[in-house]
Amino acid sequence: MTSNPQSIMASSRPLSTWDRINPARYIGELSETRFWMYLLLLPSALLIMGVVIYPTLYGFQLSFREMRLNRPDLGTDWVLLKHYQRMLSDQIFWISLRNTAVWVTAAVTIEFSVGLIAALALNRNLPGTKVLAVFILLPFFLPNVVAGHMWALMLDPRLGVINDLLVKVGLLGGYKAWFADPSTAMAAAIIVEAWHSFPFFTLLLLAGLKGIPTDLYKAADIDGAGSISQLRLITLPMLKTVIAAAVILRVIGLVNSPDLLLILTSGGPGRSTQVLSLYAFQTAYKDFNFGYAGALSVIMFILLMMFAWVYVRLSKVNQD
Amino acid sequence: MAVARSRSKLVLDIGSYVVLIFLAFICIAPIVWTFLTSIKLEEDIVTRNMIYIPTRITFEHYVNLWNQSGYPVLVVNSLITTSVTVLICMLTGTIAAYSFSRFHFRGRTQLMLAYLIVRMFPAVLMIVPLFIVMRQVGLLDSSIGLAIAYTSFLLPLFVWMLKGFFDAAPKELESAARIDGTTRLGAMFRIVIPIARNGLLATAVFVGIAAWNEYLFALMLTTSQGSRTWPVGLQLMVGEFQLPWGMLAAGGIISILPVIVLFAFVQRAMVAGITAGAVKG
Amino acid sequence: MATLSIKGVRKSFGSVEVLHNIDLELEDGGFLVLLGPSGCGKSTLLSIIAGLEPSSGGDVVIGERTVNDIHPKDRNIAMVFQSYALYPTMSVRRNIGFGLEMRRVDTSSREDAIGRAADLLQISHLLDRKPGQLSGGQRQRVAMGRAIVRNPDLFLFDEPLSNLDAKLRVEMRTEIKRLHDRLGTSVVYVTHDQVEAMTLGTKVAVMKGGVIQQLADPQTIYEQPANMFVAGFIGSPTMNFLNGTLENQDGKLVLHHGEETLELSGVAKGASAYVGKKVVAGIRPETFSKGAGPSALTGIVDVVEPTGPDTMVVLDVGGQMISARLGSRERPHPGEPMTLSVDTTALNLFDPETGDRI
Amino acid sequence: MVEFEKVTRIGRVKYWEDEAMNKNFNRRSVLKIGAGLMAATALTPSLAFGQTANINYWHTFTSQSEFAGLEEVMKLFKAAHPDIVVTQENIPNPDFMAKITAAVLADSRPNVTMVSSERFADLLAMGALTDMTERLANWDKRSDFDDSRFDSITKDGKIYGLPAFSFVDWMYYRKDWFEEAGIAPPTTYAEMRDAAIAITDPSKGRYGFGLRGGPGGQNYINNVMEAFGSPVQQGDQIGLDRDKAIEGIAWFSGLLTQDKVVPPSAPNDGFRQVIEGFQTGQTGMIWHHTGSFQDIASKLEPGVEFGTLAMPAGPAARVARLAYAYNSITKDENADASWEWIKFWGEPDAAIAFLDKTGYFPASNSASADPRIADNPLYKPAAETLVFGRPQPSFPGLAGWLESVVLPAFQRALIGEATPEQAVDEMIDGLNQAIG
Repeated sequence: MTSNPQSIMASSRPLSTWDRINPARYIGELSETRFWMYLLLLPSALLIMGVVIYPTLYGFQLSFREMRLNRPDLGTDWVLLKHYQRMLSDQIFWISLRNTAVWVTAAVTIEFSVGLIAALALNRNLPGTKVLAVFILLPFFLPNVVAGHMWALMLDPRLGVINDLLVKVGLLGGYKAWFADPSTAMAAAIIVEAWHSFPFFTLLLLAGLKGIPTDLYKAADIDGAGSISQLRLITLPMLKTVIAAAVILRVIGLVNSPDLLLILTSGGPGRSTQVLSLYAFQTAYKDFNFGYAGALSVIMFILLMMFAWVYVRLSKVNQD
Repeated sequence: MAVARSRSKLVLDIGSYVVLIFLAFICIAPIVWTFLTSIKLEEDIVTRNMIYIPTRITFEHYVNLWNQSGYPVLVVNSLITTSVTVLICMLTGTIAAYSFSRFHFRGRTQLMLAYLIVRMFPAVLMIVPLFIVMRQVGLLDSSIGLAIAYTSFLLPLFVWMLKGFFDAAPKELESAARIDGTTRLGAMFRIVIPIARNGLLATAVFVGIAAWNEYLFALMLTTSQGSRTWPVGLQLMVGEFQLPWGMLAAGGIISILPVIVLFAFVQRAMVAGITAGAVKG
Repeated sequence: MATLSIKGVRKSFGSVEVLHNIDLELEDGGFLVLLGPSGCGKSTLLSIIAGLEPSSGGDVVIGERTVNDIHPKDRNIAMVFQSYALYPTMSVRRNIGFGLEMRRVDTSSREDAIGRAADLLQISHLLDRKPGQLSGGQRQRVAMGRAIVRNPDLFLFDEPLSNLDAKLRVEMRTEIKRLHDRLGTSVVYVTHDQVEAMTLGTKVAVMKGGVIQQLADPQTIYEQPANMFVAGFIGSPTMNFLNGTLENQDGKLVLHHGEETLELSGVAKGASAYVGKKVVAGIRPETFSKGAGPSALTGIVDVVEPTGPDTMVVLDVGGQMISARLGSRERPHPGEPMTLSVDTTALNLFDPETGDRI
Repeated sequence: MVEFEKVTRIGRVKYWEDEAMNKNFNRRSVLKIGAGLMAATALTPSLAFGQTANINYWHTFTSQSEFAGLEEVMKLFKAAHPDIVVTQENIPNPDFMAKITAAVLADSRPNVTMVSSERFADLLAMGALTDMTERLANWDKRSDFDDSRFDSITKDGKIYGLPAFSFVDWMYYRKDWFEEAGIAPPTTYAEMRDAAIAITDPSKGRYGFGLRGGPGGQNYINNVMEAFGSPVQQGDQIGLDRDKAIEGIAWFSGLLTQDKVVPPSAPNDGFRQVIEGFQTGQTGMIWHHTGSFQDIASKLEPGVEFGTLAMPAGPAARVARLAYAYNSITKDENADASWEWIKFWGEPDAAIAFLDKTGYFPASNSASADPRIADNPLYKPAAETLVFGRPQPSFPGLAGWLESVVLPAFQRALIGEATPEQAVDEMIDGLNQAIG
């Protein structure tokens, strides 16, 4: 044994007392068991149960109840589908639904297109574009509140610089009240939203683009595929998963958060920028009708689920 | 052929510059304008003649804002909330992302999808039950409670992003480590997490910025200045009535400063994280 | 230094069984090669030996210990991976010493061990680099250093050479062989390269579809393949399979293939049971020689490939392509007829139904 | 002395509880606590900080002048009550109900809350308010307030708040423009419309009237309907007179759609835009209350460039609101300290100081009779309004209906998306939902 060259190799030391009581050792032992993967998921799953699943279930049951904070006389009884029935004949609900569709479709389309263009341009790694990348990604990292007010200032009908510029350039005859005209209120809000969130797409798509092997493009070059075909045949298919995840996340965000519209228009003028999330917010916290707000939320939830399901099906990204 | 290709490449290069410069301008123009507004006198803002470059410069808006808003307290609150959010995500999300990345167990895909879509129930209504939960556990109107509420939508994002970074680290490394004498736990902490550290950093900062900027939960779940965050403080100050535009602009500039600092920091980490595939060597 | 025995190991993922009842024995100091095409389960088997994957049944015994429930870290094994799996954040020194570090070996003996391993592998000058700064061959050496420094009972190699270019591969193959000779530690080595299997192994297990097709020393595997799969998998160019009917002609066994007749002598005893039936004759290309004889095939020359030491000839024999390795001086021309005689003592017969050797 | 000791100890315990619960440590409050401590130590060293009580005050002030007024009142209060530390928090109107709802649900309310009369019913219904009848009855300055001041904060004989100051509706007009055009200040809606038409000059960017069609405009819309003979509430009766409401909406929205005497931005103009429009010389008349007087006076010269008028009369009624901002106790803890703070707003010193900074009228008789008010001609229209002004309607659901039904419906009429008939029908439907 001693004659073997390996015998002079080091040998291990026995366990000390500290090793025996060291908690990391026990967790380490646990990590070798076959339910380790579930143990790893446990903390986050518990947290999500507490802060997501429970509130969601609570919201569901609320939608079948009478719950009006300023009308304690009505009690909090079960009312079955009353709120849902009311929704059918609620004009505001239908307007909000339509506006939500417009708001989400337009915003996602613009954000995705601009985001993709920016990502493609940045992915060319041209000298000097690193600085531009910082500028381009910046809006996404600003608070909604700040972004909203910045644009409110610039779009102000009296003091807004955009009006002044457009008038000076000659595109506009006089100052325009963007948020007072239903034909421009939604468009203006969408532009602000797109400005704020397109970098989200840029960021994710850029990450996705970096993962595409350059060999594919070389091969396509040799095959004589032009830039457009390369985009269509290589880039977009390779980005499919990233695009799908980004679109779903963004749609959820756009449908569910009323922040920006709350700051810019409060749904006005009239109902022209009223969306479902804003309507639910107002129903809950201005009319104190939590039952009806619950029903609106459930509908939004179902619509989103349906969207995600159809979308995942259509884009065939569900295979892991 | 070669000439044609290099010509089209040139066209694309020029096009890229044009697009990027244009977009960069669009992106920072509002910020620059806000800054210019913040250093104008109020009467140069509320005027019928647009003043582009301020001739008279003042910093009184910043001073007033500082005195009136309780900015330091709000920022400290925001910092605490953000840090706790990031901490919770790191503690629970890192191991979850690791599990999703490393193990193929039954129901994994469904569970991952579930993590992604849990956010589909509108935040607007989750606030009330969250309120009740938070009150029951005594975390209402506290930075920790708010941070926990944030995890409801940031944790899934964190897990998904980080899983991508973990995926980029080869699985064989853990096998090697386990044979070298670590447990799976040790392999995770000694080998995989250090490899994915850029990704971890990028993800953490991403989540941190989102927490820093959040508005709706912060508005509804905090009731006192003890835990109110900066965006809410700013919005409440603006309110319906007139916070002078100059102060509002100053508030905007002040509130994006920390974000820009963090962002400059994360910019590099993110690029490094994005190219994490390079660690495969 | 230990023996390895695997008894009835099974593995399934869900309803898919990837390993069926595997039995293996490896003597102390032996070199076992698991050989097979990708997807045959050889890597899974290696993972089970390492403890990285739990088996669905059966026992793995290393030395005297049944290690089924023992963690990889406690099995006292070392492993070299196809991708080398070097820790990218650590220096070469720390990479090599990591296993010792985990076992709480004190610094000075660790340094000694690292130094010796590095000397042995001639990588002492690389110790302070990061893996990212090394070439493929250097990484390979570091990976081996990491394995040997630990003085394990068993080395596991998972296709360690497949990421290297051809020249380096041959060099490292020799290196591994030298190391094994020197250290004398038992080795389990996974590869799909039959040359590696033949040159390195004291024992080769050819696997397919989660089943060991044959477990034997390389010579036996080559000369007496257990079935057509093994026969076809081993050897390059691959063995010729000639379909025919076995007949008893004047007390001698002959094989009819179309108009050709091969006289068989020295063929397996069991062959007589197949008289009158269809069989497949497996003929290695190098058992051909030019010229007529009692067992000869005539065909039209299709392709001629001079390789230097040999000339490979593809012959069209009644529609079936037969490749033959002939001396370097043979230069037939495509299109001309040619007759080759066969050394029937090296010929194997297979049952066309089961593929097993007769 | 024994009694005092006990109070002290309770005060101390409460102080620490508050601290732990609310963590009210903004820099200002820390400074204040510090200052309070020092003062207390200087005066009565043996009783160091045991006396300090913390109270939290929620209000809806946000304009600069209002802030200045609040600061002034707080300064005076601190001098008078060094033992009570007031932490003010501004909750802007659009978020107010959401925040207070959340606070009530979560049981983390402020000690004192400013309650405007249209919110009283909702807040009472959700149990946010404390009965203050007894405290008021025992207050020596109670006689300073007319009984009618409490109408909007009384339910079933119980009083839930004390008026801090008044919202007296009136209007501002560009005196210089009117003189230039040679027209008299309007006293009726018809005259107002004519005047608006006369001074509107799009080439100069001048419009006659700054209509508030954005946030906060709902109350004026309701006032116009009432002025045309369709009050939303008459005693226990709640409802709209459809035809008269339509007339009102047609007239009011017509200012933009027909007469074009209103800036086109009106459907989105809130307080800020309306005031800025007037300050920058875009509009010639605006409706508001006295509270914005100082803000406007900071840009235009009072009595020269702009003047004040009582609200004009509609065809059926002259509607100008006399409303009060009440302060109410919303938490049992430190109720005594809260009551001190609430009482303080009713004292002439605080009321006049606040008026000075803002223009808001005091609610107490003695303060209104102060020569600083009575002798100022610009305040005369406000004094007139005190005679004919009427209180806000008040019933649960009113605020929500006004904000989320009346305002958008009216906006739809303004932008031509709905006829006045359709807008009023929407309002009626919404009202039925709200009270149903």
